[in-house]
Amino acid sequence: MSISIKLEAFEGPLDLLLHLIDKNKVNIYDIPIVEITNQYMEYINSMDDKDLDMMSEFLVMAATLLNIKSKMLLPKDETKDEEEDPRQELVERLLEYKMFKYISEELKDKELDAAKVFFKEPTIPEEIEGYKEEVDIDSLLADLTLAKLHKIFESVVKKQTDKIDPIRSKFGKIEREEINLTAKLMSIQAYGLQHKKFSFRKLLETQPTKMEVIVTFLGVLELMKIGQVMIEQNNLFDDITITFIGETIAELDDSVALE
Amino acid sequence: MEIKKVEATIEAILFTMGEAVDVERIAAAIGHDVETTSNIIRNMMDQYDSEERGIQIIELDGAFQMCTKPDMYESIVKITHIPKKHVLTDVLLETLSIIAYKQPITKLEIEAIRGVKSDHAVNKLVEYNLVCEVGRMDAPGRPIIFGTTEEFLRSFGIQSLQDLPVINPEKVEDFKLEAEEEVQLKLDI
Amino acid sequence: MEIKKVEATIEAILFTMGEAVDVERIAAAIGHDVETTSNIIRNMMDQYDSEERGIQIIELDGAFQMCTKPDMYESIVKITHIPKKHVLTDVLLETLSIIAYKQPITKLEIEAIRGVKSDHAVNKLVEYNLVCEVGRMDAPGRPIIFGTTEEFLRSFGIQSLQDLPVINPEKVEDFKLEAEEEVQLKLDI
Repeated sequence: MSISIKLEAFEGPLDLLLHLIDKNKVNIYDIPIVEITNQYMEYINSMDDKDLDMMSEFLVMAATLLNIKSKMLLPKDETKDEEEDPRQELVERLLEYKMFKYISEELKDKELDAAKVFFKEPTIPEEIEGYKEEVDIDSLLADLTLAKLHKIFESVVKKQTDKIDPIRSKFGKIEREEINLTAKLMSIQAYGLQHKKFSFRKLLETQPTKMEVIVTFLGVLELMKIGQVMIEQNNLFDDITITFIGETIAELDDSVALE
Repeated sequence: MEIKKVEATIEAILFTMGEAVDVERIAAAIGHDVETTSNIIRNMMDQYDSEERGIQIIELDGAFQMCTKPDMYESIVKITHIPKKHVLTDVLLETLSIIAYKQPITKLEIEAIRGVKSDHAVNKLVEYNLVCEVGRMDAPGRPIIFGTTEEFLRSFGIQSLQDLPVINPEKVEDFKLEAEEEVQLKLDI
Repeated sequence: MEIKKVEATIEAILFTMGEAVDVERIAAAIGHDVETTSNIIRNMMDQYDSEERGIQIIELDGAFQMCTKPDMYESIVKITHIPKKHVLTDVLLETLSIIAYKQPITKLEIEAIRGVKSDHAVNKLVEYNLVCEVGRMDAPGRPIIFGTTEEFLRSFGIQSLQDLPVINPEKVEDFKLEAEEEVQLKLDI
């Protein structure tokens, strides 16, 4: 089957899947998984692989389809009374997505109508506006104590240390390489070249996500191994001081680092 | 105060303030309780509707605002230049409808429904003030939860979230029937 | 256009414009000549006067403007004095705690900690006079740096920022350990 539509036209894997179902004139409830999977893979192969981020989302969906396909090919487990149709979950997701696409069309119409009314800027006479009551801080802060404020800040600090990994936790086993180790290695070295001696803790604190913290950690290990940095720690759990001892930034790639 | 006078006062207040005014504030200003005030204003809304007026009062989640009637649009654009508001792409609309119907909702949950990363879309909606942070979820990582704003209600002509368009149940039924028929057909062949 | 419809249109135009609108412009918009238009509007003025309305139309040297009636003044003064409901939402509290503990801090730094745009929250805190600009950072773009206000200290009954409760160092250590353990887990896989 030839593919005429550009992949970029699709918002995401569900969008593409809906399109394929539509094109094959089949109903969502009765997706011919094998056929659709083949067409889906064809699309992915034709994908411009520059955008890895987007590609990975499509691949997760392709894997889901293949998973369903393989489950359907396996003989039924006789010991179980009722086995759920492996397509069930996918159908539910698709229906939900389709529903929201439909709703967004409704909203679009509503917006068109609502855009036809005009509002007026406030015209409170100047002399009155001068009276405008200030916000009463005391009543605003009535329920707030320093201890509470402190607790809130602590939870903010905590949150930074254990940010959960977005998206991935929802998608089975296929994980995306979200952070590029090579780039991280370069940036740590660039930072090291500039600062010579720096705090390991500080370095981790500047990482916005847990994944970045992990990759940074791996990066430091790798740089130690190849002798670009030296680390020292005086006591257990003390901060670790990293000293950059390399002359220049070493060119590295993932394969080296992941060994 | 007799009722006509109260209505006149409310008209003057809504005209002057321009923005949406909480019913509690109006009630305090006219010296009636909130329920009576709501009833008076709703009655005024009917009057504005039935009489051929150019302006109307709309309700937004417990607040009231004065604006022109939609059929005045053509005449008004003739007289003044109306700055173009942001255009909502399909992606934004889709994300917005998920937030509207599923709120309060986290970015992760939005992404689970859409199947794609939605940071950009959510940020844009926040920037357009159609969506805002409403707090943090009590879950690992304490993710931010999002909800729609008053501006959302205004931009879509919706009184309150109860007023969101519902999916026609017949439509859903149609889908199901079609499916069953098709399955049947396949079996027959 | 029948007369009722013309009147409605004029009402909508005057409402939207807010300011005085030249009769010529109104005439052009409704498709009548200037004299007829003036007559229609003067007739409307009488209607607004005789009916008990809160708004009126006034004539100003060949232009017309919509405004409230003079006897509405007291009520309008009253409503502007009724404070809006202000609440410190979770979003505001979180932002305030970050500013209190990390000050002086830029908006960008706040956003880096919170992981989301925080303009709205910072603006609100400034409006509530809990937070203020304390200067500019000596960095590209000279970003504004924020700190808490004296009002903030006063309302908590503390003398200076040194009196803020300190973050328990053990607790921070716990967080770090947790993070390290999790890293270890990943490495073991």
